[in-house]
Amino acid sequence: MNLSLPLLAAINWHGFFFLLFAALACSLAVAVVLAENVVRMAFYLVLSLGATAGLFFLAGAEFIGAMQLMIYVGGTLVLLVFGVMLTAQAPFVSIRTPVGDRVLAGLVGFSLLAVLLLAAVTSPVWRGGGADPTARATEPMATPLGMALVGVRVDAAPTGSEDSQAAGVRSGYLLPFEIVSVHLLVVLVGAAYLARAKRRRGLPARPTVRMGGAP
Amino acid sequence: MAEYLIQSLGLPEWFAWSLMAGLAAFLILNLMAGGALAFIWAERKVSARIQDRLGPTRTGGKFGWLQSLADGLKLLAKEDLMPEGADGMLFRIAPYVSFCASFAAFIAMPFAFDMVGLRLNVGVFYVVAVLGLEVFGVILAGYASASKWSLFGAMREAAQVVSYEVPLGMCIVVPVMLAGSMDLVTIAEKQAGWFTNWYLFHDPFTFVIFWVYVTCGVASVNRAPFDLAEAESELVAGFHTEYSGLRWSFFFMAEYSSMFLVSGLAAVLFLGGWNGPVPVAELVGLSEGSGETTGYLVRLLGLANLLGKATLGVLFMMWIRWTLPRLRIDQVMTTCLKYCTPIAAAMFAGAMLWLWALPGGVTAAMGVGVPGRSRSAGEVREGWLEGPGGRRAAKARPADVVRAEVPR
Amino acid sequence: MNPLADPVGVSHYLVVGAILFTTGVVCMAVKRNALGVLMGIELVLNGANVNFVAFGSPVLRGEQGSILGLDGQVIALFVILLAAAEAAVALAITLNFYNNHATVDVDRADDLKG
Amino acid sequence: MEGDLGNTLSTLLGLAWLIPLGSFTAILFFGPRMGPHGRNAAWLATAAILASLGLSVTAMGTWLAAHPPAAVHHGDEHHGGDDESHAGGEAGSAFRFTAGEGASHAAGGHGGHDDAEAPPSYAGDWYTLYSSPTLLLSIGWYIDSLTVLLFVVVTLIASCIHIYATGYMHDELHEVTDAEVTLSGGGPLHRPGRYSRFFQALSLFCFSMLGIVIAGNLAMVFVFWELVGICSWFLIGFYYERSSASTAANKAFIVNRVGDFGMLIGLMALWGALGTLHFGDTVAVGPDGDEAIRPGLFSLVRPADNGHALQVPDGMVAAAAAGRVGRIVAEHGSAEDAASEIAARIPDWRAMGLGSWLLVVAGLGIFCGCMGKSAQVPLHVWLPDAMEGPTPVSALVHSATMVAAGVYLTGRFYPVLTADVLLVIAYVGAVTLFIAATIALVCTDIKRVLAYSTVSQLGYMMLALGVGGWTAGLFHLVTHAFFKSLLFLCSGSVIHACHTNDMRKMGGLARVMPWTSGTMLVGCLAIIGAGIPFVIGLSGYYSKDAILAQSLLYSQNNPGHVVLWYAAAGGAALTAFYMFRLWFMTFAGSPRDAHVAEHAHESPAVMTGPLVVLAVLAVIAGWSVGGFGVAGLLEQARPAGTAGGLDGGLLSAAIFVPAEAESHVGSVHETATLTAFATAAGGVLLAAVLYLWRLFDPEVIATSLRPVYRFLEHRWYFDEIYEWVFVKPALGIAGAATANDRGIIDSIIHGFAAAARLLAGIDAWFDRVVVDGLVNSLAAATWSSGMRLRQIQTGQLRQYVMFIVVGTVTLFLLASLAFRMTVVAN
Repeated sequence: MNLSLPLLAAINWHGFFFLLFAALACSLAVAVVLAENVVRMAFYLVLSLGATAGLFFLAGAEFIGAMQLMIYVGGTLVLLVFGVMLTAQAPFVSIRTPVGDRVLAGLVGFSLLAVLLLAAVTSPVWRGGGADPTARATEPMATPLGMALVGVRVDAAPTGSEDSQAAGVRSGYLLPFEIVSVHLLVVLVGAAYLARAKRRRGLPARPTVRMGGAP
Repeated sequence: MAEYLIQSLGLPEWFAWSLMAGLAAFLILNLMAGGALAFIWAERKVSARIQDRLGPTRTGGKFGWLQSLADGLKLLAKEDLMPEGADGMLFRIAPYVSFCASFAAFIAMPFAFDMVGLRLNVGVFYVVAVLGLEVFGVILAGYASASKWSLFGAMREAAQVVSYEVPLGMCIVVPVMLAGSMDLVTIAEKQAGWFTNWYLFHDPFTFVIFWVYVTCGVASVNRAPFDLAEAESELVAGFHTEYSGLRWSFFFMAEYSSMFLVSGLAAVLFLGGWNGPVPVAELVGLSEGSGETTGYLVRLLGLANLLGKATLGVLFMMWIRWTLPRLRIDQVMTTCLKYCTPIAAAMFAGAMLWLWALPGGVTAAMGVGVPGRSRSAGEVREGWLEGPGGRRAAKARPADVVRAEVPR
Repeated sequence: MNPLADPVGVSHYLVVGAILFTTGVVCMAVKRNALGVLMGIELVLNGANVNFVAFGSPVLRGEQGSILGLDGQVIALFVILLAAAEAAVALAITLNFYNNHATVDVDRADDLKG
Repeated sequence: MEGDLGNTLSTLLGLAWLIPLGSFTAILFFGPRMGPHGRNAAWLATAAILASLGLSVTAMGTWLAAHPPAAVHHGDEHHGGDDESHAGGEAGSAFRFTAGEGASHAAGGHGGHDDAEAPPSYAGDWYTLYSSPTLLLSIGWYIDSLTVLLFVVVTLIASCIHIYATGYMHDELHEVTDAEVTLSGGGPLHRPGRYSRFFQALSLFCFSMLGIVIAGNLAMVFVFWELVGICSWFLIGFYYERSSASTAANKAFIVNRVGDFGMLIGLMALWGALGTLHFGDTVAVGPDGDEAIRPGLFSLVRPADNGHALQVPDGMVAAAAAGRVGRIVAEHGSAEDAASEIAARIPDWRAMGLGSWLLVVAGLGIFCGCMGKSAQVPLHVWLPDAMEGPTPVSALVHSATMVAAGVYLTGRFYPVLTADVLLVIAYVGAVTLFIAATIALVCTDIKRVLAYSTVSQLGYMMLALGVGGWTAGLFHLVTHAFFKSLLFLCSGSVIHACHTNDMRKMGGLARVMPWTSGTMLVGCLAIIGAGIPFVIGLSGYYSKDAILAQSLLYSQNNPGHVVLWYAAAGGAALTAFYMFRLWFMTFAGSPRDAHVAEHAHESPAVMTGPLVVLAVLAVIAGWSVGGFGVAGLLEQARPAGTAGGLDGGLLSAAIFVPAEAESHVGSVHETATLTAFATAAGGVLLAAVLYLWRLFDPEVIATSLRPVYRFLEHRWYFDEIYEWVFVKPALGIAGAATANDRGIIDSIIHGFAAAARLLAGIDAWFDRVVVDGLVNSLAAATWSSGMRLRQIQTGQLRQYVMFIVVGTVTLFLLASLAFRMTVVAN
């Protein structure tokens, strides 16, 4: 039997899911801006990030997507928890922003958006390009990524081919990887130090810093 | 299987794919729901036995095996209450968040060779990440229901899960390292053959780290003795104090399905996945690659293996729950940070050294020739790719052709 | 044209990244709650990540393959890590701010006012 | 046997020289803590000087063993010393035996008929401070028999006086009450004793004196010259609380500076012209080991190849002929090839008399220093006042040794002195001895009498040197050292007993203090040169006769200068008179002051012992047994070429200095001896008439000769003349200078200061108003702009975000615009 629906036939599932996730991400981001309640903001943010992770999966970067889910969700979870803890008092749950600021920010934001969109659309090199949805699953991206992180570039052209120089140019990411890991450690220690419970030894509740006003 | 449809029934490609997707989703959903029912009943009986009781006996005739179904009906009929002062939207949406999280985790979960919703080459990582998302719903619930007990429960859950993700990740990295891939299918294939090929028995470190994984898994799905989130003795019912009816049942389904998921993950990572302790199919000379129907038979056998192992894991969790007392929150944290994490790290290093010293594992070290060892993952992949279907053809299709059929 | 049938290219992702980035900026500019500002920062970083991934994606092929190749994904990875680190430090700072000022309103944090 | 006699002697005498320095240092640091009140300091100093004495005597023995002396007046036995001393001469301590290189008889007339051989002498350097062709400064030695002899004399007398002083100064052991000082409160002064300080100064003095004696060059001599000067300043001002003592000390010091100024001139003349200050020749060992003989002053002035005859050295000639030398060098272009012609021309220039005045200036300058030190008129005024010091000091420093240093230096420097200089010396000596003797006639202070007698005896010595009696002068120096120190010690004993210096309060002390009176009688006899003519006599007999004989000979040879002989003879009579006046007034007759008489007592043995020793020496010092005697030793040391006379000075040819040997023979000697005996006897007789038998009352004579008496009493008004000639004008000039400073210069400077202040004020105003105004306005502008810019920095996080975004957008637009334009342009 041959049931042929032209509309469905024209559907490019990849494009469809892209539009779905993109719409989710953008709309939820806008929701983050519009929301008053901090917890809701965080909720929208997490959903938006999840949708972005979906975009990553669509773009074939599964590892990045999973990383996005794990870290961003974890980090934002902590954000949320602290937000709830800090703003448990009624007045802080929602802090109103003056309307003038909103309008101004909106104008500025739209100008920025216009600039960015201009840059994004006008480049012919970036437009179009055939996305092959079925080619994705058979191209493991995690392995070359991991190999690159330990310093080997398997995705580079094999030696002996015409662009072996390019292979030589493309080196691994071992050093940045190490740097980032050390940086993470330092940041954790520093955060623990900053956030540790200080016993107040008579220091003023509002340390005031004077600039230039001193006669 | 989609290829099968396309080839044999001549369905249009897009329809075949949509059909397969819908079918997979349907199966997973029913697995979760049915699994939840079955496990609730099982938990009742197990706890009753452990406490020297009978448990449900009447409903549905013998063994009260319809008890959970009756509960389900009752829950459906119950009224959904929402405390005033609660954040309505979040309150409503929280259970579905949890449920969706564990559901999404099932997408990358292989049940048998090539019997996987979506084969990701970062499957393990994906599953763990999505499991972490489940906690999110719990926290939303705890906050939204505007109740001290709920908020306390949510906070405990947040702290507990976020901190237990660390050792859990370490435990998972070990099989990934041994298999050299994050693809769950590949990991399971690497353990094909006799049970001595299971990573559980690969070397003493993996054996130790398996139990660390069990501990962390139990904690990450906050089952007893780590169920601080719903501590009925201190917090009335923890994060779902204010919930009732269908939303409450969604929480329950999410919890049981994530238990099942963690157990299945343990099975795939350490217990050989769908490869039984004894390679029956190979002994009779069959493999997934061979033939159409026989191949599917072999896969069903693998499915049975995996489900059995996962169920055993869930029962083990129940056993623990009804055996051990609940920990205090500080004890929970101590267990995670002072014991699980260092042990996991040490085992990780040990496994790494072991792999460097004798890559073959214990059996290779003993030089015991085991049938099935010869069958490497490469062949597996080859056989799978050789299998009928347009995948390799699609892959071989040059890119310009693809663009050619793209309307400009 | 049919938006569904339009083959997805890099520029699509760029548009999404731009929107995320802009929303993040606006969020930073609008929110008075320090946590809101942090969320805006996360959004901004995320928008940048979208661009990197798009440029590095092997699927969204332009005429000459992906533009960044693996670099895009690695950079995105590092951005995510740094975002996590930044979140930790920023939260610690917020906590100190809360301890000192008994509020999370960034408009009250004008000690450096000239 | 003792091939390196020079080394032996230099080692012995150097040790003898340095030991007192050690004791001085020890006492300087630990003196007050040496035993109770520093009593042991005295024993330390005494032990030190006794050790020096022992070493000196050893050196003397060594010398005599090496050079057995000849009989006084034929000095041809020197060859005994030649050969042994030739062996010496290793590097480092370079000494040279300058005797008997071919006794070439004197060319050029003078230089006489006698042998012109150099005496045995040893010169060398211990340590060279600075060495260059134009100057050689070093710590060295010049040893001949004179040095050895003076070492023995100085250490011997010093030992006696140390021992004596331990008894004399015992008052200083405890709290001293100085009655001569009245405080402003009226009462006498009470001060702690200065026993150790006294001996500390004595040790330093011994070191310095021996340093003068052993010094190998004039620079070293000058250094120790000043050292003895400062020692005498310490010792004269020992009772510095007494204004008289302090003024006397300052006076001595300042008057000596006058002499030293001349001495400096002489030193400069020698150094500038000759480039060396060494007495003897030294062997300079070059870096390449060759020994270049560096001729000293003596061999420069009296070169051996000239038969040691006096001649103006080449250096002085060249210096005087600087103009001609410059012309010659200009002709030849360079100094090297001009040297030969210059050397060839030098004899002509010398014949023209160039440079002789330089030599005269050098000699006069050095003698000027000797005048100061030896208290020759007109620089004698300090010595009588110097008696303010303790009596042992007067005995040691101001009679025996230091004041004799002038005479010693003149003798040591004798070869360089020309006849003209000698004439000046002779006249100075004559005038000095006469004036001092006349003043001594009327003094009533026992120590002043002795002081003026010292001055007059020094005048004798200078006279002797001046008239060519080298041996006679130094001989008298030695003998005078003995008996004059004896006399001083005796007077000290008397003062110790009577607690007064005034002879008019004394009298009849012979009974109570027999030892003192006896030894003092011996001293008086010695100083007047008593003796049985042609048979034997006390020490003074020989030395004074020699002087008289030489002066007689000189006046015979130079009839124009006969006054010198009269002065010498008259001086002898005066000496006899005042010495016995002193003795009679002190010891003979009956006590004039009962109070003094009853307290009088004989001094302890520690004081009388040295008296006896010195008395014995005063008796025998002049004797000469088989040539072994002071005179013989001195004859050994006679400088080369001075044995013969000196004919004609460099400036005036009319002077003939006769050879000393001639004065010892025949009529001259007998005449001198008899004259001396007669004059001395007359003097003693007159003294006895006036003061022993009292036939006439001296007061009557004094009143009858009132003006003369007054004149003598005021010491020829020297002090007054100086007061009016030097001090008052100096004060006037100083006052004028002060007024000049205060009135003119200060006003000018103040004017400058005021002007500067005015300018500074203007500058300050400019700074304050203009510069600071600019700077401040700049700062104010910066401040205000900063204050305006502050408004932008609101501290509002969200506004900052706005700024960033707007900036980004603007930048992007600008960049794209520029890009477009460039693209369009291309």
